[in-house]
Formats: sequence, structure tokens, C-alpha cells
Amino acid sequence: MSRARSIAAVVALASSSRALAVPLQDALDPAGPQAQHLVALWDLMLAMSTVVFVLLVGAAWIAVLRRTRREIETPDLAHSEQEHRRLTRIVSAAVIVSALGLAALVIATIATDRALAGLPLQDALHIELTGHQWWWEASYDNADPSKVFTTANEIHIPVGRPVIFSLKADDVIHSLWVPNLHGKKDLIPGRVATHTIRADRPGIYRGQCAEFCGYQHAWMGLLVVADPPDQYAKWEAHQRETVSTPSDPTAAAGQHVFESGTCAMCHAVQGTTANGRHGPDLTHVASRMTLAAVTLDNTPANLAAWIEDPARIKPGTNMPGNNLPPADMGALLAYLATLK
Amino acid sequence: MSEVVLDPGSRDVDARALPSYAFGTSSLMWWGTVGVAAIEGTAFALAIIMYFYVRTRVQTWPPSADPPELIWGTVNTLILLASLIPNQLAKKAGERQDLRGVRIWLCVCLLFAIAFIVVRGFEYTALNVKWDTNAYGSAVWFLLSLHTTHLVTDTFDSAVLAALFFTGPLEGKRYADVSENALYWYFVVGAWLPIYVVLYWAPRWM
Amino acid sequence: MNRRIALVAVMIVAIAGCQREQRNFDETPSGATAIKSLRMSEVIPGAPDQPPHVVNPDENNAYALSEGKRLFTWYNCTGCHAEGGGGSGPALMDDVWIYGSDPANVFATIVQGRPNGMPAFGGRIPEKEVWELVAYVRSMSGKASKTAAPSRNDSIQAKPSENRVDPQPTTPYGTPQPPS
Amino acid sequence: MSTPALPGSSDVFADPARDARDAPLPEESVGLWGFLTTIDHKRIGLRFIVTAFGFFVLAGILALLMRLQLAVPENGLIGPDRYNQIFTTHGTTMMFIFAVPIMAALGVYLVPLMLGTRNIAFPRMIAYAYWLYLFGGLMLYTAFVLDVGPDAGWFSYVPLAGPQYGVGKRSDFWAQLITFTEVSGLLVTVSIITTVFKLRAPGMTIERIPLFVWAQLVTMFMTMFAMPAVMVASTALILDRLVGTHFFNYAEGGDALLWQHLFWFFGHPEVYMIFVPGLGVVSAIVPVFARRPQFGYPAMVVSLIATAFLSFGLWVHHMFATALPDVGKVLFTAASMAIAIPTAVQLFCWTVTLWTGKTVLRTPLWFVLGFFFILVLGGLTGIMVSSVPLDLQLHDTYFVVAHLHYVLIGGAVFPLFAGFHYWFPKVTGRMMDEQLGRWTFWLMFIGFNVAFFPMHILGLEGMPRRVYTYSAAMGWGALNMTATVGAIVLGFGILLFAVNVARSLRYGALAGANPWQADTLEWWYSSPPAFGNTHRIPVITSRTPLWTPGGIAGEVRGLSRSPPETLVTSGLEAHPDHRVAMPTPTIWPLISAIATTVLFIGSIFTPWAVVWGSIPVAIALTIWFWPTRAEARRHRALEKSP
Repeated sequence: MSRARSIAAVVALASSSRALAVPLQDALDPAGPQAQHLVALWDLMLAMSTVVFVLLVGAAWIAVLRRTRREIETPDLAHSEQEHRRLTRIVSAAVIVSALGLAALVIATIATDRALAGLPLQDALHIELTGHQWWWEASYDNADPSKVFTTANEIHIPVGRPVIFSLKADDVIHSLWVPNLHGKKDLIPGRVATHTIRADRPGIYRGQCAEFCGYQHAWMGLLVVADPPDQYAKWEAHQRETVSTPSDPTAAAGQHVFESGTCAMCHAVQGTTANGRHGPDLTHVASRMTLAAVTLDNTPANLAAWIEDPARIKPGTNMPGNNLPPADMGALLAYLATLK
Repeated sequence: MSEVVLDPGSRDVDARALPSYAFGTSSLMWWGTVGVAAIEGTAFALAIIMYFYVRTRVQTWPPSADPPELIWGTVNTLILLASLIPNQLAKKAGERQDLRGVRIWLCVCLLFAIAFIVVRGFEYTALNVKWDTNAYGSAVWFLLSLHTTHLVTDTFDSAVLAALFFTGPLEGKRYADVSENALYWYFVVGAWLPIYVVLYWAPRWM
Repeated sequence: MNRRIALVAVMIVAIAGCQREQRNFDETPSGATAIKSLRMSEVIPGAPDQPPHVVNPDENNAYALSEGKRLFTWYNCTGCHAEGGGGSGPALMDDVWIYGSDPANVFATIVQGRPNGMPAFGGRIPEKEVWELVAYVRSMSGKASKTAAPSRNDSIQAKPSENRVDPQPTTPYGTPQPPS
Repeated sequence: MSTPALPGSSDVFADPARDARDAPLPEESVGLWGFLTTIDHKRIGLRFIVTAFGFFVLAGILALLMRLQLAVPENGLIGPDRYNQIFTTHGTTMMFIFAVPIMAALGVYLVPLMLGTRNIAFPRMIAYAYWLYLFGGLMLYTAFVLDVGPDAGWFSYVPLAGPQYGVGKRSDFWAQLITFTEVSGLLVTVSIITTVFKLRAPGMTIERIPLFVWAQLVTMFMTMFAMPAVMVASTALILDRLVGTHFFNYAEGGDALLWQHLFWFFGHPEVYMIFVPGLGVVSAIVPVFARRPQFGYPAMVVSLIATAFLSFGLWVHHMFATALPDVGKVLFTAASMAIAIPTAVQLFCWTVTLWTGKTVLRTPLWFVLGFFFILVLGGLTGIMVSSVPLDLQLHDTYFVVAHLHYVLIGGAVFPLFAGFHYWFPKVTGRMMDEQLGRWTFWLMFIGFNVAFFPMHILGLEGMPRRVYTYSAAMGWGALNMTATVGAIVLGFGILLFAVNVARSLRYGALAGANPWQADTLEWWYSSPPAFGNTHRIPVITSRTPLWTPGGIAGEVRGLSRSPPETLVTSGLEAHPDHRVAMPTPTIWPLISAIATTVLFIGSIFTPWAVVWGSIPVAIALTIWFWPTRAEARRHRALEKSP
């Protein structure tokens, strides 16, 4: 019904060629209770505003266009007291109606606010999300410290279970916004904000940074993948596994290139000597659907182009270019492919 | 409520009989001075709000610094309060259009202002914090420097006005300028009192 | 006629001024010539010749200097040099330079490493970033122009920022220090 | 003494007495020296408007560049670095160098004429304000051309614009531009407030002040208490960047939200400082084309004042997405919705006036119709974003881009173009072409709606603000292309307006004093009004002096012509109080402005510039103040002690 609404609300210009596999990023297509409340409030506001708009602008335009004179006539100053009182009554009535309408909207806002805050939070998943200049670092908290793991730009959550994000920023202000699940919340350096969401429908929901944060603000996307609980548990367990040296010789050579070159200075692969903290954790990079904060699909060609010269794809990014000889690049790609 | 025409017949006004300058709220310069004072008063109020906003960000106050020494700030406040007397007398002399009185009291006001600036120099040495130590230091230096800028500019204004009264060329409305200049000095003093309490006593009470 | 000259002069100054602000994201200057030009000794057999003077392309570029400052913390230079005051590694803010303060010398020090613990970053840090680090390290002792030098960081104030440091003369290592 | 011809009758155009009365006073020098030294509020006001319109065109070109870059997904036309500078310079120019100054400039030109006085109060200060404003705008565009333009958004949030992430001198140029435009804006406020309270024609009591002047007065009071907030904020930012203070450094006790509070405490009143003068222009035009006095004058005045007070109470609605406590935010929702009521009151009063009048449709009224349509839509989307929960979905998306352009272009640019077409005959003595005016209106109206309505949908479909490109997979391409086409049509509309202005300057029909047979005093003078507007200041007896028979019941005689004097009247009842000599033309405001510019730009590069830079400023100001012997002698000749 919501897909139909967004087309009804707009002249049907949205290109229908959007492939279904493409992740959704649409505030009018709620996949969770929070976004559902917001769409309800949006519908109320849209309806009331359309009515008020038609009445007001109609009155104003008709007032002028119904009987326009050809010439500028002499002004009539004599407006009877009785007409004045009639007009005063009309204007006062209109103002009162407007005030009541606005009061209704304030009440609707407070109701929605309370509904948003009322999301049941028992057995919630805690994720600490840190915004960096131009990617997202998510570390899944757990009572048992050994079970904590970190991933980047792709956040899997179990359907039906609430998720509490604690939002931190490492450099400038960012803003977490996954329109299908909830409104946005800023990540401000020096402060910790909390944001609670819940997905009631499995799917891939795309989000994007919504607070201007520099050169690559446009390509700072993230994916929230809502999996059925069992699929999520499998994913979570897999994320906790560390990797060992790959058996395939080219992949092993690729690991050497990774650890002896520039990669290990910024990236970490759990279970190997590479422990750089300033780039995304690549332990399970091959299992992610996209690269470079949802900019490129995760294909070997894209990966090679990205490693070769990131600045050509995302000018201003903090990852430097690496002109590796073809053999090393091939080995490195093979190694990264093993990091499922 | 249609527009009622007032009593008809000629309502001409003969401006020749009117004075060519005025004192107090009917003079344009009064409105200009009060307007600028209102603007800068808002800036002072916001600087004080910034000081207390920064206060909410830390537990101990002042953070890793001793409160400013009281000696110079208090001396300066006394000088400033004392300066109200010559300031008022200069204003009265201006309104009396007493040339000799204006000359004397403007010079006395100038001496007070210069004394205040000199003591302000010592105040800066006794703040116990530098502007780039932390946000508290920045807020303190911002507040004090904002007031010092007004102090220096108003002292310069008064000096120019006083010089004019000695060298001429003079005319009637200069006396109105004297009373407005006194008005602005009231603002400089009025602005200093809350700043003094905030800078010197807030760290001790909070 | 002189107004046109004045206009051209202003343009040149303006253009030069804006070199400091250029953001060349993907240019990679070569460093090989820098190392070739280095000599550890003043004494040369045969006819003396002048080694090619190597200019760091990012010398006074504000963007490169700020990238250098970021990399100084990302690559953990602070681990040994602290914020420039020195720790297990030598201080970088003062005027004492053990291996020379020219861009080529600092470049070689980073790439080749130095005895007593300076790691060799050659192949570990791309050359473009090494040049940015070189520019930043020199700015820590005031060798970069004040309008391009980076300002303070949004972190604990460890030292006055590079744009508030007055240029220090370079006194080679080993000259007797006046008793401070 | 014959009372002047009854206004409203046809022979008001050929009135020899009035023409003699308006013969120019001496003291007005011409040529370049006259241009640089003038203190006539009309010459300064006009160049203020033309300069601001010039910056409007520049920023419009930047907007077209942005639309071209966003027309197709993953476009390579403009890189992120240049795009960030373009959208920042577009926003900063439109808000700080076009909208606020041009509305103040309308006041500088029209308020003295509408009040029946000879010149604005403190005219030399206004000249200084103009030069400072001009140099500020030139500095910003020089920096932009040299690739050193600000790139952190027109609101320049910290820490992106802070010392660590605001690399180079870019954000310093932004912060210093704020200082330029704020000093200039604040000086204009003091001058217009003094003019409205002290220089009204005798008999113009408080409730006979035209609504346009009320709107200007309310705007100036808002400016007076809002602009210091952004001056404190931009000064704190430039101190953080240059001398290492810690106002916004969270690690040393500062806070990034302190910037947002300070900026938006100014930011929201600022958009009302742009919008309220627009209401004033509409209130000046509606009664004239409805051929009847404006209905509900007291209600309109109270609404303007209520808008001003409320505008200071809702700045946090720009910060709903931050981690501030929610209970506080709901208060701001209520305040943000409440501010819609005063505007609604004015809308109803205009509609009722037009309904009960003998309305005649000319280009100014077309733009007022456009204003109704676009502003009401923008106001309703404003109510949507004022609701805290809904704003979480809409904040910082293209929905907000659509909302702000609807209320700013609808609320300010359309009334401004109505004002241009309405007052063009008074400023130049020639009428603008009606046919071209209609075409301009429809091109701008259709172009605007085609450009900005689709952005509401883009915002709901997840397109955030300030992105230099977007992925092809998102499906936003079609709507963005539509917006680009609309923007180009809007651009053609504004181009057609410029053509109409150029054409009408030479070939426009002669307008005479009162082509629209309007009611307010500015239509009593010749077109364009001479220096000093008139020898004999009128005595007013009604709110619509040119319509009410006997509305102008007399004149003020005995004011000297050289040095030209004007009459100062009391605040409420406008009783004559005393006469004051107008200052003589002087070059020193320009020289002081140059010295101040050197100080401001120098302090970007070295803090010591503030110290050595203030010496030439002090010298220039002293010479500006110092009276010449001839001037003092002439004043003493006319002197009369109170």
C-alpha cells in the first residue's frame, strides 16, 4: 500500500527501471514500527495541508481573478462600519480555525513522539556505531568481551528484535539515517546519542549520512540487512570467527602482500598480524555486498580499481593509491576473496 | 473605522521658530547611541551565556585553573564606579552648555578612563589562565577582551570630543554630543558590573 | 600602463597565494630522485658537485600539511616522538636535526629508517603520504609558512599548533648546546 | 498659501507648485566624486539594491551549476571539492549578501520617502555600511575564484569548519564575511529605527505609519538582537582557528553544539528578517491594486510584532536531530507552529481586502498572487518540519531544500520582484512593460514550481542535502533532471526581468509622480525624487495621505536649503520638535570602509592585524567626525538653543 502511496503522492515520474534487488531508501515505505508511526503522521499532515492549501490559495486567487477591472479607478474610502464588522468576523473565524488545526497537529506530534519512545526494548541488540570520515564502524557489544566483534558499513540485525545504537563520531558531525526504519540522529564528536530501531520485515535497507561531513558525504552509505533470527545467528557466529592462513598458494602470497605492504598500516584482519585501526576491519570483507561504504558492488574488478586508485572513485578519501605490480595485485585479490 | 480627517484648515508649521539641536530622547544622536548600546549589550549577554554554557560541560570549575585574582578586578570596578561622578558632572555641564565646565569634566573623565585601561592591563596578568588553555580560559579572555574593546574605543571617542572642545570649531549641538557620550560611558560601566561578577565571583561561588 | 602592471602583479600574488590551498587528491610525486641526491658526508673525492636540490611538492600546501598531521597520528609517529616533544624518539619541534632538516633528508629518514629505533617505512607508506609527512614534520619547528600551517586539533591541547610556532634556525647535531 | 491640489484627481500629475517644491537642493555634487561622497539615501539605497541584485545573479549562476551537476546520477561535471565551495558560496551569498541587505536597502530608499522626510538619519553611516558590504561581497567572490572559497556550508558547522577539519583559510573567509555583513547590517538597523521614530512628517502618528515601514521597523529590531549572536559565533570560530581558543573543542571543555545554538539563535530570526520585509512590500501593493485601504491595519501591525518575538523562540527546530532532550524539543514544535498564525492573519486580511476591493491586475499583483501560492505551500511544509518526529525523517534532506526555497523565494523574492515592478516608476520615472512583466512572472512561477516541487519527493525518497552526486541505482535521476529543467526556466525568467529593466530604462512610458494612484507619501514627490526629496515637508492628517481629501493639510516652512535642514518630530504623536542640519557629502566613509576592510582581511592572516589595522581606522573615523570651520560657522548661523 505504501509503494502505491508514494506514486499517488507524486506525479508518476519515478523511473520504474529500479531493479528490485536494489536496497530500499524511502521514508514512505516503512519496514519497522518507528517508520510506520512517522508515515502515519506524514499522511495526517499531508491531508490537512492539502485542504488548507486549496482553501487559502483558492480564496486569495479567486479574490483577485473573479472580477478584475480594466482601469485603475479612484479608490473608495467609504467602507461601512457594518461591512467592517462582517469582515472582522470572517478573519477571526479563519484565524481560530487555523489555531485549532495547528493545536491538533501539536497533539498528533506529541502522540507520535510518545509512540516512538514507547518501543519495547527487552532483549535488545546493542551496537556501538562510530562515524568516520566517510564510512561507518559498527561494533556489536556483548556482555562477554570475547564475543564483541567489529564490522563496517553493513549492519545485519535480527528481524523483530529491537536494536539500540549508541552513536559516536570520531571526527566531524555525521547523521545516521535509514529512512525505511526510522528518522535520523546525529553523531556528534564528544557526545554519545542513542537511537532505537526495529525491523519487522526482512530486507536490505540502505541508509546514508545526512549531515554534511566533507568531500565524500555523498558516498557515505550503509546497509542495514534485516535477517530472520536463525540466519542472523549464523551470520553473527561467522563474524566472530578469525581467519587462518589460506591454503591456496596465490592467496597465501596475497596475505604476504597485504601484511608487508601499505594495507596493514590501516586495516585489520582478526587472526593475522594486520591490526591497523584507522581503516575498516576487513576480516570478513568478502562476505559484504558492497565496497567503500556502499559505493561499489563487491566484485573483483571493482575491488582492484578501488585498491589501485581510490581517489579516482571517491576524490578526497583518506585511502591512498597503491600501484602494485600485476602479480601482487592478483595475489592480493585472491587473498581478500578468502576473507569470507 | 474609516479614516477621520482631522480639523481642516491650514496646519502649516513654521520650523524657523524651532531649536536647531536638542538633548535627551529628542536628539537623533541619543537614539543612535542607545541603538548601538543595545546591540553591544546583546553581544555581552551572549558572551556571558557562552561562559555559563561552557560551565555545564565540566564538573569542577574553574577547570584546572585558579579563579582570577580579586585585587585588580575590584580596584577597576571601584575606579569605574568613581568615574560615574565626573561623567554625570560632564553631562550636566553639557546640558548647561557651560564650556569651561565641559572642558574640565571631560578631562577628568579621560583620566579615569586611562586609569581604568592601565589597571585593565594588570587584570589580564592576574587571570590565572591563558586563552588557549581550555574553553574556560577562552570564555574568560573573550568576555574581558570584548569589554576592553568597548573601553578603548569609548576612551578614544571621549578624547577626540574633549580635544574638539579645546580646539573648536564648536557649535551648539556639540554639547548634545557630550551628554550622549556620557550616556555611552554609563553603558560601558553598566556592562562591566555583570561581567565583573561573572568573571571574578562566579568561579568562587560555583 | 602602470595600472595594468599593478593588476598583473596582484594576480600573480593571488595565484601564488592560492597554491597553498590546492587539493590535488591523486597526484603522486616520485621520491626516487630524493634518495639519490643524499650524501652522509661533506667530503667528496674529485671535483665537488652540487647534489640536485629536491623540492617537496607539498611544502606550503595547507591540505598536504593537514593530511601530514593526520598521518602523524594514524601511523603512530606519536608513539615515539609524542606530539613533537620527543619521547623514546628525538624531539621534532626543536632546532636540533640529527640527520638534516632538508625535505630530501627527512624523506630519506622516513623511508630508510635510522639506527636506534626509527623504523623504515619504505613500501609501508605510499610516497605521496611520505611527502605530506615530510612537510608536516618540518612545519612542527615552524619551517612552513604560518598561513598554510595546520591549526590546533580537536583533542587535548599538547602544544601550541604549528601555525603559532615561530620558525626555528637549524643547528646541526653535536654543536655544543648553551646550558639552558 | 494655497493647499496643494487634491490628490487622486487627474491633475495631480501636472502640478507646477509641486514641481517647484521638489527642485533639487544645492549641495548635491555629481560625477565620480559625487558618486563616492554622496549622502543622499536614494543614491546609496539604489546602489545597495543594484549591488545586491548583482550578487543574486552570481549566486543564481552557482545554483544552475549545482543543478547541472545533479541533473544526472554519478555526474563528473564538478568534483566534490569545487561543489562544496559552490553550494557554500551560493547559500552564503543568498542569505548574507543578497536577501538581508536588499530588504534593508529597500528600507533605506523607501522609508524616508514614505515618512515624508528629506533624508535618512545618519546618512554618512549608511554610506560606510554600503562600502563595507560591497567589499565583503567582493572578498567572498575573490576567495571563491581563487579556489579558497568557504566549503563547510552556509551555516559552517563545527568541527568540519573548525581548526582541525576546516583546512586552510577557507572557513576564515566565511567567518570574516559574516563580520563584514553584520557590521553593515547593524549600522543600517540603527539608522532606520532612528528615522522611523524621529524623522516622521508632522501629524504622522504611530497608527498612520504605512505597513511597509512597520515591517521594516520590526525587521530592524529583529536584526538588532539577532545579528550579535552570529558575530559572537563567527568571532569565536575565527579565534579557535587562528589563536587556538577552545570554544568548540570538546576535548578541552568546548562543545560542537555551542556553535549550533549560537548560529541558529541568529539563523532563525534571520530568515524572518528576510521574510517580514516581503510582507511589508505585499502590504504596500495589495491596497493600491484593490483600490481600498488595507483591512485590519492594527491586526497586521500586531501580527508583524508577534512574528518578530516568536522568531526568537524557535531556533532549536534546526537541531531536532541532535541529542538534545526531547521534552525541550516539543516546546519548540509548539512555538514553530504558533508562528504560522500571525502570517495567517495577514494572509486573511490581504484576501479580504482584495475580495472587497475594485481589484485591477497588473504585474506587481501577479507577483503577489505568486507569493500567496508559493508562500502558503512553503508555510505548510514548514509546519510539517516543525514537528519533532516528522523532522527526523525530513531534516537535512531535499524536502528541507524544497521548503526553504518555497518560503524564501516565495516569501521574499516574489514580493521583491513585485516591489521592483511597483517602485520602478518612482525610482526611474518610467514604467516597466506589462507584457514582459507577465512573461517574467509566468516563467519564474512555472520554473520555480517545476524546479522545487519534485525536491519534496526526492527528500522523502531518501536524498540527503549537500550531496555532489548520487548513485544511479537510487532512481532519483528523473526528478533531478526535472528540477534542473525547472531551474533553467526560472533562470530565463530572471533574465527576462533584466531585459525588461534595461528596455524600460530607455523606452518605458513616462510615469509621472503617481502612476498607480497609490496612497502612500512616496508617490507625492516627482519621479525620481530630487535630492532632499522636497523643500516643504508635508503635514499629515490620515493613514492614506494621497487618497483622503485633505490628507496633506499643510507644509513645514522655514527649513533652510543650504545647509539643508530636516524636521525632527516626537516619537508617538510626531509633533515638530526641532530642526537638524543634514551632513554634507564626504569621502571619509569610503576611506574608513577601506581601512576597516584592510583590518578585517589582514586579521585572517595574522592576529596582529587587529592591532596595527585599527590605527588607520581610528584616524579615518576621527577625520570623518571632525567638523570643518565652514560647516560649524554655517550651523552657528542657523543655530537656536533649546
